[in-house]
Amino acid sequence: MNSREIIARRVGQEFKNGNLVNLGIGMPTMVANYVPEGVEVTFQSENGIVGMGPVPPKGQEDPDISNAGGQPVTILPGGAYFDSCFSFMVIRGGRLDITVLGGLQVDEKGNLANWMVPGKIVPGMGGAMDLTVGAKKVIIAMEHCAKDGSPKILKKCTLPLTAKEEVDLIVTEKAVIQVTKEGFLLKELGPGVTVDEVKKATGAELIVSPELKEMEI
Amino acid sequence: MNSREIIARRVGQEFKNGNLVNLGIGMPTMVANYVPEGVEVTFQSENGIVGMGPVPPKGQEDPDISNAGGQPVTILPGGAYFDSCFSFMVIRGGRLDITVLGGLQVDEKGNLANWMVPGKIVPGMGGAMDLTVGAKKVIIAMEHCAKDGSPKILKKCTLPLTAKEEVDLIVTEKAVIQVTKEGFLLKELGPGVTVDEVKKATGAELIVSPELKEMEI
Amino acid sequence: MSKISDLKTVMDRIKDGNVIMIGGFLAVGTPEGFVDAIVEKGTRNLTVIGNDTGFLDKGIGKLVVSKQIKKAIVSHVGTNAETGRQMNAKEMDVELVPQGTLAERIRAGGGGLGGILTPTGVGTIAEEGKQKMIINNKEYVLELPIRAEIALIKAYKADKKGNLVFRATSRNFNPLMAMAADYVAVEAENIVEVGEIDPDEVMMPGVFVDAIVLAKQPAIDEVKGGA
Amino acid sequence: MSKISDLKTVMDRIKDGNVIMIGGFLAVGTPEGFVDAIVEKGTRNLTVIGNDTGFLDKGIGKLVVSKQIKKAIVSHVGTNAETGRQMNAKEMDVELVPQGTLAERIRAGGGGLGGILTPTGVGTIAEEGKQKMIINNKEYVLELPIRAEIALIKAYKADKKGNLVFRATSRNFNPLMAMAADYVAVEAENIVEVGEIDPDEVMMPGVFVDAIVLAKQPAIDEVKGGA
Repeated sequence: MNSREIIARRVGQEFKNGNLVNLGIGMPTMVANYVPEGVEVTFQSENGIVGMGPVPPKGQEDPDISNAGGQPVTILPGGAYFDSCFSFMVIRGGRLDITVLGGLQVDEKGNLANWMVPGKIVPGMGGAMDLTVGAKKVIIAMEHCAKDGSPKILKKCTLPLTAKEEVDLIVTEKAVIQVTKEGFLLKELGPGVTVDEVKKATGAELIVSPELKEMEI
Repeated sequence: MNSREIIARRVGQEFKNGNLVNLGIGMPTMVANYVPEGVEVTFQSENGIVGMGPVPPKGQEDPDISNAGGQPVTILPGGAYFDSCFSFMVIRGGRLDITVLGGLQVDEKGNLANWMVPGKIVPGMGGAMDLTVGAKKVIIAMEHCAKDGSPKILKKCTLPLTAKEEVDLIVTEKAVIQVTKEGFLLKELGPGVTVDEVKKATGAELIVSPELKEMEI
Repeated sequence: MSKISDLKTVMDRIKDGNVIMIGGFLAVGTPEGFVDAIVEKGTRNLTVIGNDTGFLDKGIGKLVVSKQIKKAIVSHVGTNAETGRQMNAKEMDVELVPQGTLAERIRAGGGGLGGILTPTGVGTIAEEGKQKMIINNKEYVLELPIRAEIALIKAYKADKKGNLVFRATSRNFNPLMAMAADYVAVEAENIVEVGEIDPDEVMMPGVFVDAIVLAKQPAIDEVKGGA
Repeated sequence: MSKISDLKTVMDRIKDGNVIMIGGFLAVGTPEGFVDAIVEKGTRNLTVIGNDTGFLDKGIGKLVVSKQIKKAIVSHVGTNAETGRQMNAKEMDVELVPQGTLAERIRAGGGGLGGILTPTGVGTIAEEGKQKMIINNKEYVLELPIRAEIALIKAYKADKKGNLVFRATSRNFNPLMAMAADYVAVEAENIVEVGEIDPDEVMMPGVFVDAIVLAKQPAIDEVKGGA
C-alpha cells in the first residue's frame, strides 16, 4: 500500500453514517474510494453540488457536471445543484460535518497553511479558508514530510495561514495526530512505523496517547 | 371620479415603458388598473413574485399565488417566483424603478411616516422601509388630508419615520407635489382645485411651479 | 436514510420556551398542520420568528390567540387585532423588523455570517440601539443574525432525503428558515421517492432537513393546476 | 420587449478599463463566446472579477494570455501558469479573495448591502487592512460589496424577457453576477419564447438581464441528456 492509499483509507474511517463531507482537490479526493462499508456519506463540492457521485466512464463526461477541481463527476439520485453563494452558506452554516484538505504546514495550535509559498507559488485559497472555518471537523490529509524531508507538522507555521486554530485531525502515512489544547496527541502509527520515526519526522512535541495503536486499515 | 380614482389615474402616468414597479397595499394597488395605453410595466410584489397579473375571477383563486397584501393574484407569462431574501435583493439592488406607497405624513425633506401611530395603531413596517430605501423613485399616493381634515403634508413629520429623505413625488386628489432640495414644488392641481385650496390643506410651504397645470387624467 | 417522520415526533421536539421559526407570508406557505398541533399541545412561552402574525384563524395568528407566544419577531402584525391587543396590554413582546432585514438576518444566521449592513431603516426607529457604519459615503445599519432552535416550514414537494420544492408565492421565508435552525421539520403536500426531483429543480437541498411530515389535507391539485 | 441581442451590440458596450464580472468555475459555465469576442476586440486594462483565471486556453485564462487584464479579483489562479508569471512579474495585479467571501461580496453588491461579516479569513492575510468585529464572542471580518460595470454570464436556457435557467454545476457564480452589474449580458445555449419557462423554474428573473445572445455552438444535447 503506498502512502496516499494509507492516508485515504485511514481518513475514510473518520466518516460516520449520514455525514456531509467535502473533499479537497488532490489526495483528499481519493478518500471517496475508501468509505467503509455500511457507512453512507454525502459528498458536496463547493462549486455547487451535493450528492456527488463517482467519476463517469471515459466518453460519458457531462461538461456541465464537475467538482471543485474541474474534474468531471456525476450526481447521485437525491443530489442537488446550487449557486456559489448558497454553497458556502452550507459550508459556513454548520451543516458540513467534515472537510478533508491537503496541507503544507500544520502547527500545534491547529493552524493550517496550505494556499501559498510567498515568492514561489501562489495558487490562491479557493474555498479552503471557508471550508476550514465552516466545517465541524477539519481533517488534514497529507504526507508526513515535505519532498525534501523537512517536517510539515510544526510548533508554529511559517507560511501564510489558511485558517487559525481550525484543524482537528492530521492523517499521514506515518501517523494519526489529534490537535488538542495540550498540543499534538499521537493516536495511531502507520503500518510498521515506530514512535521514534514519527517524532523524528515531526517538528513539534508529541504527546503519545496511552491508547496508541497501529492504524487498522 | 372619486379621490381614489383621481390619485390612481395620475400615479399611473408616472410609469414608463419597461419599468419594474411595486404597488403597496391598499390604494396603491388600484394603480394597476390605470397603466396608460402603450406603456408596458412589470409588477412585482415583495412576497416573491415578478410579472404579477390581475386578480383572478372569483372561484379561480390559487391559494399559493398571492400579493404582499395576501390577496389572490395571477402571474403573467414571463413571470417568476423567488424567496423573500431574493425579493429584497431586487428591491434594494437598484432594479426597482418605482414604488407606490400610502402615507400618513410626508415632510418637505422627503421624510415619510406610514407605519405606526404610537399608542394607537402599530401594524408594523412590513416591506415599506426596504421599498422606500431601495426603489429609484418613491411615489406617495394618498388623500391630501387626514379624515379629521388635518394636513398630512408637513414641514416636519411628527410620527415615527418609515424612511429618511426618500420620497420623490406625492400624488393626492388635490395636487401633484415634487420633493425638491428647495422644498415642496406644486406641479399640478387636481380637477377643479385652486392653488389656495391646496395651500390651505397643506402644512408646509409650497413653491408653485411656473409650469403649474391641472392634472390631465 | 429516509427523513419521513410524523407529527408526534416533531411535536415531541418542541418545548416550552423554544425559539421557533415558522414559514409563510400572511398564512400563504405556513405549515398549518404544525401550527394546529402546537396549539393542541399547548406549549407556552414561545419566541416565534415569522414574517407576520397572520390572522385570528390562520397562520401564526392561531398561536397568538391561544396565548402561547411570549415574543414575536415579525415585520407586520396589522392583520391580527389580537396581536395589537396583547402588545398594547404588554402580554406579548413584539419586535418589529423591516421585512427585507428580517430575511437577511435569517439568512445570515443560516449561512454563518456575523451580520450584514443594510441601508434599510437608517434614520428611523429601526436603527435604534444598533451600530451604524458609513461605507462609500452611505450610511448602513449593522443587523445581526437570527437563528432558532426549531424551524417549521411548508413545502409543496419533498423527497425522502428532504430535498424540497416550493410552489409559487408560498416559497417566501420557507427556504431561508430551513437553513437557520438546529432542527428543521417540513410539512410537505407531496412526498416522492429519492431521485424523482431533478437536481436542478431542488430549491432546498435535503442536507438542511431533519424531518418530513405529510400535510394532513391532500394537495388540491385541481385548484393548483396539477403537480 | 425582447432582450435578444447580438455579439456586436454587447461588445460595443465593453470599453478599455471596464470592470467586468465573468461567470464560471474553472471554465465550467463561462461564456466562452463573450470571452473570445473580447480577445478579438482587444479591449485593454480590464478589471476582471471571477472565481478563477481558468486555463491557458479556456475560460478567463484566455484574457490573461492575451494580456488584456490589468487586475483580477479571483479566489484561485493555480490552474493557469501565465497568471502566476504575470503576477510575479508585476504585469498584472491579482487580488485573491476566499471563494465564499467573493460570492458574498458579489451578492452584497447585487442586493444593495453595505457589507457582510464573515468568520472566513480571520487570523490570515485575508483580513489585512479590513475592519474586524466581535459579535457574540466570535471574530468576524467586514467584507465590502463588489459591483461591476458589466457582467458576462452563461445560461443554459433564456426566454426573450431574460428569465434564466442554469444547468448543473455551470450555475456557480452566474446568477450572483447577474445581480451585481449595471449591464448584464447572457450567453444562452437555448433561447425560448416568453412563457415557456415555468415561473417556479426560473433561477434568475429577467429583470436583471439586459441582453441575450445565442451561444455560437449549438447545445450538445446528446451529451447533456436533452433539454
